[in-house]
Amino acid sequence: MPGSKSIIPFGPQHPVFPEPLQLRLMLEDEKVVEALPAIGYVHRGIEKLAEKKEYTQNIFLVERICGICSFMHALAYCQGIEMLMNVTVPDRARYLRVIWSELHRLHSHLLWLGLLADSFGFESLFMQAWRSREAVLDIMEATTGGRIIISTCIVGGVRRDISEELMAEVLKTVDALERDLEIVRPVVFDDYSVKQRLVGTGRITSEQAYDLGSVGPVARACGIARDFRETGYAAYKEIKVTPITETGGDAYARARVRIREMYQSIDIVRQAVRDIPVGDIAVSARGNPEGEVISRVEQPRGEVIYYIKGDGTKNLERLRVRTPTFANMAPLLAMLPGCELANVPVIVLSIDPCISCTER
Amino acid sequence: MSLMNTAAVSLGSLLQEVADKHRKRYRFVTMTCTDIGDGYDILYHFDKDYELYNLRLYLKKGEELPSISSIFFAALLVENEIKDLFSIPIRDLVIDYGGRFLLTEDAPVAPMGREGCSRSIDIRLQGAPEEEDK
Amino acid sequence: MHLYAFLPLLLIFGPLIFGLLVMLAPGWRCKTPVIVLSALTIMAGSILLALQGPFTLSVDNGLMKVLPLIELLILAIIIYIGFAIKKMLIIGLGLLQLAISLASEMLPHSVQAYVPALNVDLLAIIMVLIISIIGPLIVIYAIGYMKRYEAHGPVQMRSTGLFFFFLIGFLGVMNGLVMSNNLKLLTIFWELTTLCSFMLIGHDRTGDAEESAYRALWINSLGGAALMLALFLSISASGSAGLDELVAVGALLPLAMICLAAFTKSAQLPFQSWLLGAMVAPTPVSALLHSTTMVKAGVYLIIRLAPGLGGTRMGQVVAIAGAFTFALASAMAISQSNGKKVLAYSTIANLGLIIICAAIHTPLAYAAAILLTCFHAISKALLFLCVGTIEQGIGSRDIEDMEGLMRKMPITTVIAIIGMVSMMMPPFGMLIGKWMALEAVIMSPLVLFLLIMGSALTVVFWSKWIGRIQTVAYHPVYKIEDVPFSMFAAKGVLLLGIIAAAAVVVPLFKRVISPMSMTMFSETEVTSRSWDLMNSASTFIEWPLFFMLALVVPVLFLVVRGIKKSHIRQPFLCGENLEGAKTTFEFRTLMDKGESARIRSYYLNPLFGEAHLTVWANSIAIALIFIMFGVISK
Amino acid sequence: MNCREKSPWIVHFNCNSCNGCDIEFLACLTPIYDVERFGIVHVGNPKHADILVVSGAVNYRNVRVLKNVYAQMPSPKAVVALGACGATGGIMADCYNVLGGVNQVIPVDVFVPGCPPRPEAIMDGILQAAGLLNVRQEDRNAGAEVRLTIQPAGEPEKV
Amino acid sequence: MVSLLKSIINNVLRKPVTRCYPVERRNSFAGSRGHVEMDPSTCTFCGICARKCPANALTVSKEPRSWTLEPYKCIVCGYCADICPRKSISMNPNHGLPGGI
Amino acid sequence: MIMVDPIITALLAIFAVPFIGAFLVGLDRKLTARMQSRIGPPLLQPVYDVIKLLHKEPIVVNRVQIIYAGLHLAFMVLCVVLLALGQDMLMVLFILAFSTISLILGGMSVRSPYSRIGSQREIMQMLSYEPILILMLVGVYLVNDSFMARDILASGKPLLLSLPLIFPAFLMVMTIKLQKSPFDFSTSHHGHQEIIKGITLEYSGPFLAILEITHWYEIFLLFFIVTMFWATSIPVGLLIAAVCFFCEILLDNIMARLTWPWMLRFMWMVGLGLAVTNVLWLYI
Ligand code: NFV
Ligand code: SF4
Ligand code: SF4
Ligand code: SF4
Repeated sequence: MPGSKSIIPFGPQHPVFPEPLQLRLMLEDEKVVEALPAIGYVHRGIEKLAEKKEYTQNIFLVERICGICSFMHALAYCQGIEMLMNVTVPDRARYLRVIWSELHRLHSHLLWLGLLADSFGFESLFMQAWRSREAVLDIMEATTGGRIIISTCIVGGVRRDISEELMAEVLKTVDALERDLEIVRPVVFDDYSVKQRLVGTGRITSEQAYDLGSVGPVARACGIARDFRETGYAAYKEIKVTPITETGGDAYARARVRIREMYQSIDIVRQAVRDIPVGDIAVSARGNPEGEVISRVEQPRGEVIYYIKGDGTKNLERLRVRTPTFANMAPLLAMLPGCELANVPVIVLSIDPCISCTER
Repeated sequence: MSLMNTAAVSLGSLLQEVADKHRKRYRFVTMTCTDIGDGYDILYHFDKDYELYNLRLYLKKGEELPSISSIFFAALLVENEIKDLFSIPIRDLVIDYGGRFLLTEDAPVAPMGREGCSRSIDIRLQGAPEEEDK
Repeated sequence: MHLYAFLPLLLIFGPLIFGLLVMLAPGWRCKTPVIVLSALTIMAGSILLALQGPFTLSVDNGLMKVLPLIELLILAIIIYIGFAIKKMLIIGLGLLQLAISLASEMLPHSVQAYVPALNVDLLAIIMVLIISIIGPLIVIYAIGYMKRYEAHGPVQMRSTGLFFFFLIGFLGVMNGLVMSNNLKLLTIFWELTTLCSFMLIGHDRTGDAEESAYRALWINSLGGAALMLALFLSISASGSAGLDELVAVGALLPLAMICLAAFTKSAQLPFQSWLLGAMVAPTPVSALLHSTTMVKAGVYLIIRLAPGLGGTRMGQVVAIAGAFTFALASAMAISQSNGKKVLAYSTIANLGLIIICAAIHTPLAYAAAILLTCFHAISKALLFLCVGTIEQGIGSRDIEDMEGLMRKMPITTVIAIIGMVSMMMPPFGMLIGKWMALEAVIMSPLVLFLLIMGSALTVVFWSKWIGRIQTVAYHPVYKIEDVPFSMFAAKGVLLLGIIAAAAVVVPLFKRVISPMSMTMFSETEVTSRSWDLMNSASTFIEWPLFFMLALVVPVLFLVVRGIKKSHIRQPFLCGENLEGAKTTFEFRTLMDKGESARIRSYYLNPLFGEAHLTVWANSIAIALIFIMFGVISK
Repeated sequence: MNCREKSPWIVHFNCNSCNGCDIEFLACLTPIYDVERFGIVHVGNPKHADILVVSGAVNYRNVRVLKNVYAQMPSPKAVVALGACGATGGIMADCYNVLGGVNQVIPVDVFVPGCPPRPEAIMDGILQAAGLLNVRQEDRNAGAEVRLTIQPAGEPEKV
Repeated sequence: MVSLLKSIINNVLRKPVTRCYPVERRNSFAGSRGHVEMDPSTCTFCGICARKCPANALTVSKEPRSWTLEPYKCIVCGYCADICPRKSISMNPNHGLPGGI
Repeated sequence: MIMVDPIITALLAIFAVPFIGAFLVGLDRKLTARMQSRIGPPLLQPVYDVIKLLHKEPIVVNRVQIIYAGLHLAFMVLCVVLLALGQDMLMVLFILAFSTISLILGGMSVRSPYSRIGSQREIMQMLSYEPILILMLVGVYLVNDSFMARDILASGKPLLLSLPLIFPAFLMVMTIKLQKSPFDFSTSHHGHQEIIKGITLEYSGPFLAILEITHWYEIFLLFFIVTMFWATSIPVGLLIAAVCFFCEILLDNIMARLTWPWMLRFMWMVGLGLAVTNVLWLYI
């Protein structure tokens, strides 16, 4: 019967989504019966543009696929090119890459925590999370010159070194951050109202999560122990990472995974700072990339996959990016039906979507 | 340098191979499509335990590609994307956005194709902002 | 003949004769003037009666002797109907009534002493006014309505002549009912209302209609049986068949029986199903049943019996039962999207409210009961007439389909909105009644609680409905709706009535209802608190509302006038309003296609779903009825 | 009316941004920067807003949304375009789906340079725009409702 | 709930962490990439920076000697500063100023 | 507020109350900011906001909206005036409800999905708090034997002592009315939530200002009622009101917003439960 269900557009201009994305929701009272995404609001065509720019310039381009996980985009890209050109990156650079990666992960997770809190109206948690995040951004600016798009990764290494004093600063920052996390962790883990909103919201089974190809915290919250850092790129060879998993499969489990990952990142930063060898930070790469390669890196939201095909000129023939949110989109579609309208933003934000990554 | 674990498939055996991967509990990662002049080089990436396995398909221009979204639901998004960006006809999509997934009507056609990239900034302002009453 | 005797006769038998005339008149050309004429006559008669003032009328004892015969005839008809539709239940109930009736005839004749047959007191006059002014308006409305209905209704329906016969006749029967003092007479009218409603509900003769008519018949026959039992008990106990005697004596068992009868007629829980089923009938029937006739018979009886109930335990149980109905019917209305059904539940709820007030029996409550009866009648009649018009206009009675009605039928919509507003907001009477009810029941916690819950629930479904139909399009182009004059006139007069009633509510309260309710109570009964409340009730109403109206309306009017066309923008659809769409609420979505955004009201089915609520509500209601009988023996 | 300057309410629309500008804008709301000091509230609803903050360049799909959001705002209103993308498209200017800066579609009052601009820069930009609201009101009173599209100013830094 | 309560009470009792930006400005970090500056005295107008700029924000011509930066196109990546053979380009740590009409 | 001259009292109520309300709102925003370790807006910010809104372009979706906004304000003012004049509290509550109903109808009069969802939720809010408010009055009546506000103000014993359970129930209602977490469902005053601005979404410029001013009156009304719980000594009453005010803001800051089905359950079970218990023992 027409008219028996409500139909509303959710987005693109919607304050709970920092990014434009439309969900066409079909509701019964306030229960979501069907949710279909309409995207394309952030599609730019970076993959094509990358074919027209030089491969060195592309670093700055891929960093701007997304401002939140920008460093790791550059990392994945550089690692791919390095594989194609057989460049071995100096050890110190590998460690520096790990430090910045983890700082990025920290800022990304804190940002996510704030947005999630905002989506269920917890303004002070949002403020607390973003306030802690500023510390990360400050140390990033101090070490690289940029707050979020740091532009330090280049083919063959990194552009800037971190001096001893700054290393101490980094340690101080993560210490402070750990103390701050002690404020938000119990809130997310135990607070009654937060648990009311998160537990059981957007639950998928581990089976579904596997089949639909989820990655990152979404997969790990379903008990799938996948973290590409395990395979040991950059300095993760030396710094061992064990995937953090939870079994709930709901928004609460995903939140727990991310919170625990922040502690893990802090540990990794500490280890990297402790173990970092002295030496060069970059080698110069000669020639042009040729051949095809797949480079994978664990982003804050999961694993990003770069397919790079070079033809021996300074322009690439093809650059293809599969971002984690792209992989998590299908699980999201499985989470939405049956939830309350009020939980739509919570579920969407629980996968920590990044549309600009997804659409490139 | 080329990709490891890559097997070529033909259009005919594609669905079978993909179904086989599904049976063996591979996860679908993504597809990569490259315009190589007279046809498309399409890679299906699968993953198991951090190892990638690729199926390589050569698709002549004008040929129709069967969708694997009924086997791997997650393929839906990337197939819609390829349909948009390369204008490759793909049949049996579970949810078909009909070439309006990432692109709109007035956006360039097949922008990722070899010729499809030349663009001039052409702002078709679809009417001035509707301040006025209509 | 003296006017005393003539007016009641006119009001009782006039409609029957008019009905017959209408039935016999061939074609609409002849029917229409007859209908209009008879409607006007009935109205005039009632007004004359009111001017006449209260009186009682005794009828010759010999004449009263025929009453048993008439009663037998009616029961025979009922039993015949039972055979005709092959329902054992009807036959059984008919036989039961027959048996009681015969038994009461068997009682020693001497004790059936002389009682005035008709008692036209203030209450009766008010009831007659309600019946004979609103009723004829509905009849007039029916002219236009039935003309269209003949064209679109089901093929097998009964003739329109017959329809009008029962419709107009019904008014006479109701007039008789409210005026009669002799229980015997009352019973006869009571049975007649049952028969009339049976015929009217079954008018369409579709499966649904027959089913509903049958249900109405058996439930009301049950009530009839209870009433007869009351008659029997009353005669055997006090030796009198007079209603006034019965009240004065205050024998509880007959009172309880009459309450039971009233519950069936007023469709209180658990007897609500017949009234819900009755919606299948053409709308004038629903309007009549819900506002002036039938259900009002039940509450009328309880108001009449109020002095007997007041202060007794049984009275409290009756009040609780009424309150329970009020709360539950309001809750069930929330889950309904069928407009007529919402109205039906709201009727049931409001009758419950009236019953509470009657059963509490304090001066304030009594006044509230009467006020509510009046205002409910006008508002409900108007609302039903509007829904009927809307249904004919858009072919649906679903509230969700009434979206954008403002454009299609602006006049009806505005009238309907005023009608709905009059059910809950100031300056209209229903609110004042409710306010008085709340203040009156303050000392009975359970009733109070149910009343509070019920009031909150009532707001939900009315505001949902008003919200739905009042939407105005972007730049609306209003259609002038094509509604027959008769329908329009009836609604117009009712609308004026509502506004007039709101305007005169204060004087009306001060001059008529307040003194009237005070006379019901002897000096000693009236505590100073009651006086206080009565006084505050009559003073509070005036000035704030006048203040409001005087201040706000002109300002608002000016502001609205100041809005230029260019200030009217499209609604917010997350930035994706479709340009060039026909409507303003189309948004662009998947594949750049347009789609209309729509929001249904919430029906909260899991919480207030009719099906599961009815089951346990009915069980509690049945239990309450048992308790009502149970407390008698205490 | 200087209350206008004291209470500029903001609606933010992300068109095509890489999130860099977005999150820097959001950071302005947070304790360290706290733009509410100036009465700035992120209302999220164009009908309540005075200033439209746009991050990112315009593409084919969001161009109509941008125009719509702008049209829904009651005047006087001002527009702030964030970052290189918002002004000219920045590094994305040559992408096939990018139409260019925000000023190609709606009149922009303030451009904030940077990629992404720092929160301080964004605050500067918003406060500048808030100051312009009075100018807009005067324009409106003078009947000049429709403004010409301005090119991203910022005299090219020539040597 | 309790842990947040504690920190909230703390917040009320302490001074707010807000930096009152336009009133009190914080010094930029050394080496921060604020905006591009060029020292014309050393530049040879070789055009390398313009060719390498990923955002095409630079135009350099030898004859007449001109070096133009479109500040609203520059993505402050600092690549030009890295690549300039004469090190004429430097990154000023203060952010570029918003502008309009 | 004891009978000076009804007209003067009424005028005072009409013109002075919004300023008190605005001050309270400003204080609320300032305090919230401090709790989040921010500096926050100036105390007079709400006034600036409203003055600004009044000077904006009056855009609407249809003209009917305006009428409802006006009624919303008018009923609320009437409420405050009646209260100031010490009138029947039951009537005050009824009129308060009409004020809300006007807002609901205003939200539903436009075919904008979010505004309508807001309206529907507002209805649910009413459904959950209206019984509690009336029960509160019943309690008041049982203590004072009068519904008149002036009698309550004049009574010799603080209400709070006889209504210790109704008071927290009323605070819950107040949390709903003040649109604070965990109850802020139909409008979001300062949050970014799924229905954007809900019921107020389609109001802008001067009409939004009307709603804002109404809110000022409402805040005053609510805290006035809180004060009435200790009417024997105004300073104590004010102190209680101040403590409640602080607690409301605190609560807003330490709780997430929940969902309205939760609210309905909670208010009917806990809120109503408290009120009923309290009223019952007053009966006995
Ligand atoms: N999705 C995504 Fe990213 C991440 N993490 C990545 O490639 O954020 Ni914008
Ligand atoms: S200007 Fe830079 S940071 Fe801002 S959106 Fe564009 S690319 Fe991202
Ligand atoms: S690269 Fe350096 S020297 Fe060459 S033009 Fe640029 S600034 Fe001048
Ligand atoms: S900083 Fe980057 S974008 Fe700016 S001029 Fe230099 S190279 Fe170009």
